[in-house]
Amino acid sequence: MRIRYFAWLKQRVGVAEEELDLPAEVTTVGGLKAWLGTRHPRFAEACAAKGVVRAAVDQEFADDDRPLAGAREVAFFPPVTGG
Amino acid sequence: MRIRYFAWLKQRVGVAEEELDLPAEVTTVGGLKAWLGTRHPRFAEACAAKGVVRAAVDQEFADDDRPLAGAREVAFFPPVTGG
Amino acid sequence: MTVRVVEAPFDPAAELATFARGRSDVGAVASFTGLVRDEHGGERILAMALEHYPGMTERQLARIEAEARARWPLLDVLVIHRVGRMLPGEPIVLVATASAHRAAALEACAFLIDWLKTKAPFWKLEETSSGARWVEARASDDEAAARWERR
Amino acid sequence: MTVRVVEAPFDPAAELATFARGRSDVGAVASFTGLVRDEHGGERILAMALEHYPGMTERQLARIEAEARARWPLLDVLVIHRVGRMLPGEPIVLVATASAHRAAALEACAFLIDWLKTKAPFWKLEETSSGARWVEARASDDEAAARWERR
Repeated sequence: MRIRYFAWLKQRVGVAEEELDLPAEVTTVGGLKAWLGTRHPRFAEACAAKGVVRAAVDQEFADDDRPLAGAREVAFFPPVTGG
Repeated sequence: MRIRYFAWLKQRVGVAEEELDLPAEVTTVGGLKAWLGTRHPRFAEACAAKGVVRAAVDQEFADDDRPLAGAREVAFFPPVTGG
Repeated sequence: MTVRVVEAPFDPAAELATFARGRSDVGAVASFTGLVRDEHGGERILAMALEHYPGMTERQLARIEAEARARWPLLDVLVIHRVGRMLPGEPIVLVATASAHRAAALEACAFLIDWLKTKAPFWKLEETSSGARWVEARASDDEAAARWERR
Repeated sequence: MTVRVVEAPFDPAAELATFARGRSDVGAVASFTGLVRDEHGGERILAMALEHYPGMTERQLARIEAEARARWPLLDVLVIHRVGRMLPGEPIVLVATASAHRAAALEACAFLIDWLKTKAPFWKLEETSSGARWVEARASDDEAAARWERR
Protein backbone atom coordinates (compact mmCIF):
# COMPACT_ATOMS: atom_id res chain seq x y z
CA MET A 1 0.00 0.00 0.00
CA ARG A 2 1.13 3.50 -0.75
CA ILE A 3 1.43 5.77 2.30
CA ARG A 4 1.79 9.55 1.82
CA TYR A 5 2.61 12.32 4.24
CA PHE A 6 2.01 16.05 3.82
CA ALA A 7 3.08 19.36 5.35
CA TRP A 8 4.92 19.17 8.68
CA LEU A 9 4.04 15.51 9.08
CA LYS A 10 6.14 14.81 5.99
CA GLN A 11 9.05 16.69 7.59
CA ARG A 12 8.64 14.79 10.87
CA VAL A 13 8.49 11.38 9.22
CA GLY A 14 11.26 12.29 6.82
CA VAL A 15 9.67 10.84 3.67
CA ALA A 16 6.93 12.09 1.35
CA GLU A 17 5.69 8.61 0.55
CA GLU A 18 6.50 4.95 1.00
CA GLU A 19 5.24 1.66 -0.43
CA LEU A 20 4.52 -0.79 2.38
CA ASP A 21 3.10 -4.27 2.80
CA LEU A 22 0.77 -4.10 5.76
CA PRO A 23 0.57 -6.95 8.26
CA ALA A 24 -2.76 -8.77 8.16
CA GLU A 25 -3.85 -7.38 11.53
CA VAL A 26 -3.79 -3.77 10.23
CA THR A 27 -7.33 -3.35 8.87
CA THR A 28 -8.31 0.23 9.71
CA VAL A 29 -6.89 3.76 9.48
CA GLY A 30 -6.46 3.73 13.26
CA GLY A 31 -4.62 0.42 13.13
CA LEU A 32 -2.39 1.73 10.35
CA LYS A 33 -1.55 4.81 12.41
CA ALA A 34 -0.47 2.64 15.34
CA TRP A 35 1.61 0.39 13.13
CA LEU A 36 3.28 3.31 11.32
CA GLY A 37 4.06 4.75 14.76
CA THR A 38 6.25 1.73 15.48
CA ARG A 39 8.27 2.48 12.32
CA HIS A 40 8.37 6.31 12.73
CA PRO A 41 8.62 7.45 16.37
CA ARG A 42 7.89 11.06 15.40
CA PHE A 43 4.73 9.96 13.64
CA ALA A 44 3.64 8.23 16.86
CA GLU A 45 4.38 11.47 18.76
CA ALA A 46 2.21 13.47 16.36
CA CYS A 47 -0.63 10.93 16.62
CA ALA A 48 -0.49 11.15 20.41
CA ALA A 49 -1.58 14.80 20.18
CA LYS A 50 -5.34 14.74 19.66
CA GLY A 51 -6.70 16.02 16.37
CA VAL A 52 -3.47 16.98 14.61
CA VAL A 53 -3.14 13.95 12.35
CA ARG A 54 -5.88 13.64 9.73
CA ALA A 55 -6.16 10.90 7.15
CA ALA A 56 -7.49 10.26 3.66
CA VAL A 57 -8.10 6.87 2.07
CA ASP A 58 -7.90 6.93 -1.72
CA GLN A 59 -8.18 10.73 -1.56
CA GLU A 60 -11.27 10.82 0.66
CA PHE A 61 -11.12 12.10 4.25
CA ALA A 62 -11.32 9.13 6.61
CA ASP A 63 -11.74 8.57 10.34
CA ASP A 64 -9.77 6.08 12.43
CA ASP A 65 -12.43 3.38 12.08
CA ARG A 66 -12.37 3.48 8.29
CA PRO A 67 -11.56 -0.04 6.93
CA LEU A 68 -8.57 -0.33 4.60
CA ALA A 69 -9.93 -3.24 2.54
CA GLY A 70 -9.42 -2.45 -1.14
CA ALA A 71 -7.57 0.82 -0.50
CA ARG A 72 -4.58 1.66 -2.66
CA GLU A 73 -3.36 4.88 -1.02
CA VAL A 74 -3.58 6.31 2.49
CA ALA A 75 -2.42 9.84 3.27
CA PHE A 76 -1.70 11.50 6.61
CA PHE A 77 -1.54 15.24 7.15
CA PRO A 78 -2.27 18.02 9.65
CA PRO A 79 -5.55 19.99 9.54
CA VAL A 80 -5.82 21.87 6.26
CA THR A 81 -5.07 25.60 6.08
CA GLY A 82 -5.70 26.66 2.48
CA GLY A 83 -7.58 29.57 0.99
CA MET B 1 -40.12 75.86 -0.24
CA ARG B 2 -38.88 73.59 -2.98
CA ILE B 3 -40.92 70.41 -3.47
CA ARG B 4 -39.48 67.56 -5.58
CA TYR B 5 -41.02 64.37 -6.91
CA PHE B 6 -39.27 61.25 -8.17
CA ALA B 7 -40.02 58.10 -10.18
CA TRP B 8 -43.70 57.33 -10.80
CA LEU B 9 -44.79 59.97 -8.30
CA LYS B 10 -43.25 62.58 -10.58
CA GLN B 11 -45.25 61.16 -13.51
CA ARG B 12 -48.46 61.16 -11.47
CA VAL B 13 -48.04 64.72 -10.23
CA GLY B 14 -46.88 65.88 -13.65
CA VAL B 15 -43.97 68.03 -12.45
CA ALA B 16 -40.45 67.19 -11.25
CA GLU B 17 -40.32 70.10 -8.83
CA GLU B 18 -42.18 73.20 -7.78
CA GLU B 19 -41.43 76.22 -5.61
CA LEU B 20 -44.29 76.82 -3.16
CA ASP B 21 -45.11 79.14 -0.27
CA LEU B 22 -46.60 76.94 2.42
CA PRO B 23 -49.53 78.16 4.52
CA ALA B 24 -48.63 78.73 8.17
CA GLU B 25 -50.62 75.73 9.35
CA VAL B 26 -48.42 73.31 7.35
CA THR B 27 -45.65 72.49 9.84
CA THR B 28 -44.83 68.79 9.28
CA VAL B 29 -44.16 66.36 6.42
CA GLY B 30 -47.58 64.80 7.05
CA GLY B 31 -49.26 68.22 6.91
CA LEU B 32 -47.42 69.03 3.69
CA LYS B 33 -48.57 65.75 2.14
CA ALA B 34 -52.20 66.57 2.94
CA TRP B 35 -51.87 70.13 1.60
CA LEU B 36 -50.14 68.96 -1.61
CA GLY B 37 -52.96 66.44 -2.04
CA THR B 38 -55.43 69.33 -2.37
CA ARG B 39 -53.34 70.72 -5.25
CA HIS B 40 -52.55 67.36 -6.93
CA PRO B 41 -55.40 64.82 -6.71
CA ARG B 42 -53.19 62.00 -7.96
CA PHE B 43 -50.67 62.77 -5.22
CA ALA B 44 -53.50 62.44 -2.69
CA GLU B 45 -54.46 59.11 -4.25
CA ALA B 46 -50.88 57.85 -3.92
CA CYS B 47 -50.69 59.00 -0.30
CA ALA B 48 -53.92 57.14 0.49
CA ALA B 49 -52.14 53.85 -0.28
CA LYS B 50 -50.13 53.00 2.83
CA GLY B 51 -46.38 53.03 2.56
CA VAL B 52 -45.92 53.96 -1.08
CA VAL B 53 -45.06 57.64 -0.60
CA ARG B 54 -41.78 58.23 1.19
CA ALA B 55 -40.28 61.63 2.00
CA ALA B 56 -36.93 63.32 2.51
CA VAL B 57 -36.38 66.71 4.14
CA ASP B 58 -33.20 68.41 2.96
CA GLN B 59 -32.06 65.06 1.54
CA GLU B 60 -32.63 63.06 4.72
CA PHE B 61 -35.36 60.41 4.95
CA ALA B 62 -38.22 61.82 7.06
CA ASP B 63 -41.40 60.44 8.64
CA ASP B 64 -44.77 62.21 8.61
CA ASP B 65 -44.19 63.82 12.00
CA ARG B 66 -40.93 65.46 10.93
CA PRO B 67 -41.19 69.27 11.44
CA LEU B 68 -40.55 71.47 8.42
CA ALA B 69 -39.09 74.43 10.36
CA GLY B 70 -35.92 75.58 8.62
CA ALA B 71 -36.25 73.10 5.74
CA ARG B 72 -35.42 74.27 2.21
CA GLU B 73 -36.34 71.20 0.19
CA VAL B 74 -38.80 68.36 0.63
CA ALA B 75 -38.86 65.39 -1.74
CA PHE B 76 -41.52 62.70 -2.23
CA PHE B 77 -40.88 59.34 -3.90
CA PRO B 78 -41.87 55.67 -3.90
CA PRO B 79 -39.81 53.08 -1.98
CA VAL B 80 -36.31 52.91 -3.45
CA THR B 81 -35.33 50.07 -5.81
CA GLY B 82 -31.66 50.63 -6.66
CA GLY B 83 -28.70 48.28 -6.72
CA MET C 1 -13.39 59.08 -3.65
CA THR C 2 -14.58 55.60 -2.83
CA VAL C 3 -18.24 56.33 -3.70
CA ARG C 4 -19.12 57.22 -7.28
CA VAL C 5 -22.36 57.76 -9.19
CA VAL C 6 -21.72 57.46 -12.92
CA GLU C 7 -23.77 57.93 -16.08
CA ALA C 8 -21.46 56.10 -18.49
CA PRO C 9 -20.98 52.32 -18.57
CA PHE C 10 -18.23 51.12 -16.24
CA ASP C 11 -16.13 47.98 -16.13
CA PRO C 12 -16.17 46.17 -12.76
CA ALA C 13 -13.14 44.03 -13.65
CA ALA C 14 -11.11 47.13 -14.54
CA GLU C 15 -12.16 48.76 -11.26
CA LEU C 16 -11.21 45.65 -9.31
CA ALA C 17 -7.86 45.54 -11.10
CA THR C 18 -6.83 48.72 -9.29
CA PHE C 19 -8.82 48.22 -6.07
CA ALA C 20 -6.58 47.75 -3.04
CA ARG C 21 -3.65 46.94 -5.31
CA GLY C 22 -0.12 47.31 -4.04
CA ARG C 23 -1.29 46.89 -0.46
CA SER C 24 0.22 43.83 1.11
CA ASP C 25 -1.74 44.29 4.35
CA VAL C 26 -4.90 43.21 2.49
CA GLY C 27 -5.64 39.50 2.88
CA ALA C 28 -9.20 39.49 1.56
CA VAL C 29 -11.15 41.29 -1.16
CA ALA C 30 -14.87 40.70 -1.65
CA SER C 31 -16.97 42.15 -4.43
CA PHE C 32 -20.53 42.25 -5.63
CA THR C 33 -21.68 43.32 -9.08
CA GLY C 34 -25.34 43.85 -9.96
CA LEU C 35 -26.21 43.65 -13.66
CA VAL C 36 -29.23 44.36 -15.84
CA ARG C 37 -31.02 41.09 -16.63
CA ASP C 38 -32.89 40.51 -19.88
CA GLU C 39 -35.91 39.03 -18.09
CA HIS C 40 -38.05 39.97 -15.09
CA GLY C 41 -41.28 38.39 -13.97
CA GLY C 42 -41.51 36.42 -17.22
CA GLU C 43 -41.22 39.49 -19.40
CA ARG C 44 -38.33 40.42 -21.66
CA ILE C 45 -36.41 43.52 -20.55
CA LEU C 46 -35.16 45.71 -23.38
CA ALA C 47 -33.47 48.31 -21.20
CA MET C 48 -33.35 49.70 -17.68
CA ALA C 49 -33.42 53.38 -16.69
CA LEU C 50 -32.08 54.26 -13.25
CA GLU C 51 -33.40 57.51 -11.79
CA HIS C 52 -31.88 58.93 -8.63
CA TYR C 53 -31.92 61.97 -6.33
CA PRO C 54 -28.66 63.80 -7.04
CA GLY C 55 -27.07 65.03 -3.85
CA MET C 56 -29.05 62.77 -1.55
CA THR C 57 -27.67 59.73 -3.38
CA GLU C 58 -24.05 60.62 -2.74
CA ARG C 59 -24.86 61.57 0.85
CA GLN C 60 -26.58 58.26 1.55
CA LEU C 61 -23.89 56.19 -0.15
CA ALA C 62 -21.20 57.98 1.88
CA ARG C 63 -23.18 57.34 5.05
CA ILE C 64 -23.64 53.65 4.28
CA GLU C 65 -19.92 53.36 3.54
CA ALA C 66 -19.07 55.10 6.83
CA GLU C 67 -21.35 52.67 8.66
CA ALA C 68 -19.55 49.71 7.08
CA ARG C 69 -16.16 51.13 8.04
CA ALA C 70 -17.39 51.64 11.61
CA ARG C 71 -18.60 48.05 11.87
CA TRP C 72 -15.71 46.18 10.20
CA PRO C 73 -11.93 46.81 10.03
CA LEU C 74 -11.89 47.66 6.33
CA LEU C 75 -8.73 48.72 4.55
CA ASP C 76 -10.55 49.91 1.43
CA VAL C 77 -14.11 50.27 0.13
CA LEU C 78 -15.44 51.02 -3.34
CA VAL C 79 -19.04 51.69 -4.35
CA ILE C 80 -19.95 52.58 -7.94
CA HIS C 81 -23.58 52.99 -8.98
CA ARG C 82 -24.66 53.74 -12.49
CA VAL C 83 -27.63 55.96 -13.34
CA GLY C 84 -29.46 56.65 -16.61
CA ARG C 85 -30.38 54.17 -19.31
CA MET C 86 -28.55 50.85 -19.61
CA LEU C 87 -28.89 47.57 -21.49
CA PRO C 88 -29.15 43.93 -20.39
CA GLY C 89 -25.74 42.58 -19.41
CA GLU C 90 -24.47 45.99 -18.33
CA PRO C 91 -23.34 46.52 -14.72
CA ILE C 92 -25.59 48.65 -12.49
CA VAL C 93 -23.62 48.59 -9.26
CA LEU C 94 -20.25 47.45 -7.93
CA VAL C 95 -19.39 47.08 -4.26
CA ALA C 96 -15.90 46.02 -3.20
CA THR C 97 -14.33 45.66 0.24
CA ALA C 98 -10.80 44.93 1.40
CA SER C 99 -9.73 43.73 4.83
CA ALA C 100 -6.99 41.72 6.51
CA HIS C 101 -9.37 38.77 6.94
CA ARG C 102 -12.20 37.27 4.97
CA ALA C 103 -15.13 37.52 7.39
CA ALA C 104 -14.90 41.32 7.50
CA ALA C 105 -14.62 41.66 3.72
CA LEU C 106 -17.49 39.24 2.98
CA GLU C 107 -19.86 40.57 5.63
CA ALA C 108 -19.21 44.23 4.82
CA CYS C 109 -19.77 43.56 1.10
CA ALA C 110 -23.15 41.93 1.77
CA PHE C 111 -24.06 44.70 4.21
CA LEU C 112 -23.22 47.45 1.71
CA ILE C 113 -25.37 46.07 -1.09
CA ASP C 114 -28.23 45.22 1.30
CA TRP C 115 -28.31 48.74 2.73
CA LEU C 116 -27.75 50.40 -0.62
CA LYS C 117 -30.84 48.61 -1.96
CA THR C 118 -33.10 50.05 0.74
CA LYS C 119 -31.44 53.29 1.84
CA ALA C 120 -30.13 54.98 -1.32
CA PRO C 121 -32.58 56.96 -3.50
CA PHE C 122 -32.52 55.01 -6.76
CA TRP C 123 -35.54 53.92 -8.80
CA LYS C 124 -35.55 51.42 -11.65
CA LEU C 125 -37.73 51.82 -14.74
CA GLU C 126 -37.84 48.71 -16.92
CA GLU C 127 -38.48 48.99 -20.63
CA THR C 128 -40.39 45.98 -21.96
CA SER C 129 -41.99 45.30 -25.32
CA SER C 130 -45.33 46.23 -23.74
CA GLY C 131 -44.09 49.53 -22.37
CA ALA C 132 -42.16 50.94 -19.42
CA ARG C 133 -42.87 49.93 -15.82
CA TRP C 134 -41.41 51.02 -12.50
CA VAL C 135 -39.85 48.20 -10.50
CA GLU C 136 -41.61 47.67 -7.18
CA ALA C 137 -39.73 47.44 -3.91
CA ARG C 138 -39.45 43.89 -2.60
CA ALA C 139 -40.16 42.77 0.95
CA SER C 140 -37.13 40.47 0.69
CA ASP C 141 -34.90 43.53 0.27
CA ASP C 142 -36.27 45.05 3.47
CA GLU C 143 -35.68 41.76 5.25
CA ALA C 144 -32.11 41.54 3.95
CA ALA C 145 -31.43 45.09 5.15
CA ALA C 146 -33.05 44.43 8.53
CA ARG C 147 -30.54 41.63 9.21
CA TRP C 148 -27.96 44.35 9.72
CA GLU C 149 -29.96 46.59 12.08
CA ARG C 150 -28.27 46.87 15.45
CA ARG C 151 -30.27 45.06 18.06
CA MET D 1 -13.36 23.76 -16.17
CA THR D 2 -14.58 25.96 -13.40
CA VAL D 3 -12.12 24.62 -10.81
CA ARG D 4 -8.41 25.21 -11.39
CA VAL D 5 -5.27 24.62 -9.34
CA VAL D 6 -2.43 26.74 -10.72
CA GLU D 7 1.28 27.12 -10.00
CA ALA D 8 1.81 30.43 -11.78
CA PRO D 9 0.55 33.80 -10.51
CA PHE D 10 -2.96 34.60 -11.73
CA ASP D 11 -4.89 37.84 -12.08
CA PRO D 12 -8.32 37.83 -10.37
CA ALA D 13 -9.46 40.96 -12.24
CA ALA D 14 -8.61 39.37 -15.60
CA GLU D 15 -10.47 36.20 -14.58
CA LEU D 16 -13.49 38.24 -13.50
CA ALA D 17 -13.38 40.16 -16.79
CA THR D 18 -14.40 37.00 -18.63
CA PHE D 19 -16.46 35.37 -15.87
CA ALA D 20 -20.17 35.10 -16.80
CA ARG D 21 -19.67 37.66 -19.55
CA GLY D 22 -22.12 37.85 -22.40
CA ARG D 23 -24.83 36.24 -20.27
CA SER D 24 -27.72 38.59 -19.78
CA ASP D 25 -29.55 36.17 -17.47
CA VAL D 26 -26.96 36.94 -14.76
CA GLY D 27 -28.13 39.65 -12.37
CA ALA D 28 -25.51 39.18 -9.65
CA VAL D 29 -21.82 38.28 -9.50
CA ALA D 30 -20.02 37.86 -6.17
CA SER D 31 -16.33 37.25 -5.75
CA PHE D 32 -13.79 36.60 -3.04
CA THR D 33 -10.03 36.90 -3.42
CA GLY D 34 -7.60 35.75 -0.74
CA LEU D 35 -4.12 37.31 -0.87
CA VAL D 36 -0.78 36.76 0.84
CA ARG D 37 -0.37 39.32 3.63
CA ASP D 38 3.02 40.68 4.66
CA GLU D 39 2.32 40.20 8.35
CA HIS D 40 0.93 37.41 10.54
CA GLY D 41 0.82 37.26 14.30
CA GLY D 42 3.10 40.29 14.54
CA GLU D 43 5.79 38.77 12.36
CA ARG D 44 6.80 39.88 8.89
CA ILE D 45 5.99 37.37 6.13
CA LEU D 46 8.57 37.20 3.34
CA ALA D 47 6.79 34.53 1.29
CA MET D 48 4.16 31.82 1.48
CA ALA D 49 4.45 28.27 0.15
CA LEU D 50 1.22 26.39 -0.52
CA GLU D 51 1.51 22.61 -0.46
CA HIS D 52 -1.40 20.47 -1.58
CA TYR D 53 -2.44 16.89 -2.32
CA PRO D 54 -2.63 16.66 -6.11
CA GLY D 55 -5.67 14.70 -7.19
CA MET D 56 -7.49 14.96 -3.89
CA THR D 57 -7.41 18.74 -4.18
CA GLU D 58 -9.21 18.81 -7.52
CA ARG D 59 -11.65 16.17 -6.33
CA GLN D 60 -12.53 18.10 -3.18
CA LEU D 61 -12.85 21.42 -5.01
CA ALA D 62 -15.16 19.84 -7.59
CA ARG D 63 -17.23 18.34 -4.79
CA ILE D 64 -17.51 21.66 -2.95
CA GLU D 65 -18.51 23.37 -6.18
CA ALA D 66 -21.16 20.70 -6.84
CA GLU D 67 -22.51 21.21 -3.33
CA ALA D 68 -22.80 24.97 -3.95
CA ARG D 69 -24.62 24.38 -7.24
CA ALA D 70 -27.00 21.96 -5.50
CA ARG D 71 -27.82 24.50 -2.80
CA TRP D 72 -28.17 27.68 -4.85
CA PRO D 73 -29.40 28.39 -8.40
CA LEU D 74 -26.00 29.34 -9.77
CA LEU D 75 -25.46 30.22 -13.42
CA ASP D 76 -21.68 30.05 -13.19
CA VAL D 77 -18.97 29.26 -10.64
CA LEU D 78 -15.21 29.77 -10.74
CA VAL D 79 -12.64 28.57 -8.22
CA ILE D 80 -8.92 29.13 -8.77
CA HIS D 81 -6.39 28.15 -6.11
CA ARG D 82 -2.70 28.75 -6.44
CA VAL D 83 -0.05 26.36 -5.10
CA GLY D 84 3.71 26.72 -4.69
CA ARG D 85 5.67 29.73 -3.49
CA MET D 86 4.13 33.19 -3.64
CA LEU D 87 4.90 36.68 -2.37
CA PRO D 88 2.96 39.17 -0.22
CA GLY D 89 0.28 40.91 -2.27
CA GLU D 90 -0.15 37.95 -4.62
CA PRO D 91 -3.54 36.23 -4.89
CA ILE D 92 -3.86 32.77 -3.34
CA VAL D 93 -7.46 31.97 -4.18
CA LEU D 94 -10.35 33.37 -6.20
CA VAL D 95 -13.97 32.29 -5.83
CA ALA D 96 -16.66 33.78 -8.07
CA THR D 97 -20.36 33.00 -8.36
CA ALA D 98 -23.05 34.19 -10.76
CA SER D 99 -26.80 34.00 -10.26
CA ALA D 100 -29.99 35.76 -11.26
CA HIS D 101 -30.27 37.31 -7.80
CA ARG D 102 -27.86 38.60 -5.22
CA ALA D 103 -28.63 36.41 -2.20
CA ALA D 104 -27.67 33.23 -4.06
CA ALA D 105 -24.44 34.75 -5.43
CA LEU D 106 -23.34 36.22 -2.09
CA GLU D 107 -24.21 33.19 0.04
CA ALA D 108 -22.68 30.68 -2.36
CA CYS D 109 -19.47 32.73 -2.55
CA ALA D 110 -19.13 32.77 1.25
CA PHE D 111 -20.00 29.07 1.42
CA LEU D 112 -17.38 28.13 -1.17
CA ILE D 113 -14.51 29.90 0.56
CA ASP D 114 -15.60 28.67 4.01
CA TRP D 115 -15.72 25.05 2.88
CA LEU D 116 -12.58 25.33 0.78
CA LYS D 117 -10.70 26.48 3.88
CA THR D 118 -11.62 23.39 5.87
CA LYS D 119 -12.27 20.67 3.27
CA ALA D 120 -9.60 21.06 0.60
CA PRO D 121 -6.11 19.62 1.23
CA PHE D 122 -3.91 22.73 1.21
CA TRP D 123 -1.26 23.64 3.77
CA LYS D 124 0.43 27.00 4.17
CA LEU D 125 4.09 27.39 5.04
CA GLU D 126 5.06 30.95 5.97
CA GLU D 127 8.60 32.18 5.44
CA THR D 128 9.61 34.71 8.07
CA SER D 129 12.95 36.30 8.90
CA SER D 130 13.26 33.79 11.75
CA GLY D 131 12.57 30.79 9.53
CA ALA D 132 9.69 28.87 8.02
CA ARG D 133 6.60 27.88 9.99
CA TRP D 134 3.47 25.93 9.13
CA VAL D 135 0.27 27.88 9.57
CA GLU D 136 -2.00 26.31 12.16
CA ALA D 137 -5.68 25.64 11.49
CA ARG D 138 -7.96 28.12 13.19
CA ALA D 139 -11.05 27.25 15.22
CA SER D 140 -12.81 30.22 13.58
CA ASP D 141 -12.45 28.53 10.20
CA ASP D 142 -14.15 25.40 11.53
CA GLU D 143 -16.93 27.57 12.95
CA ALA D 144 -17.37 29.41 9.66
CA ALA D 145 -17.60 26.09 7.80
CA ALA D 146 -20.01 24.64 10.36
CA ARG D 147 -22.50 27.46 9.65
CA TRP D 148 -23.18 25.72 6.34
CA GLU D 149 -23.69 22.19 7.66
CA ARG D 150 -27.20 20.96 6.95
CA ARG D 151 -29.13 20.69 10.16
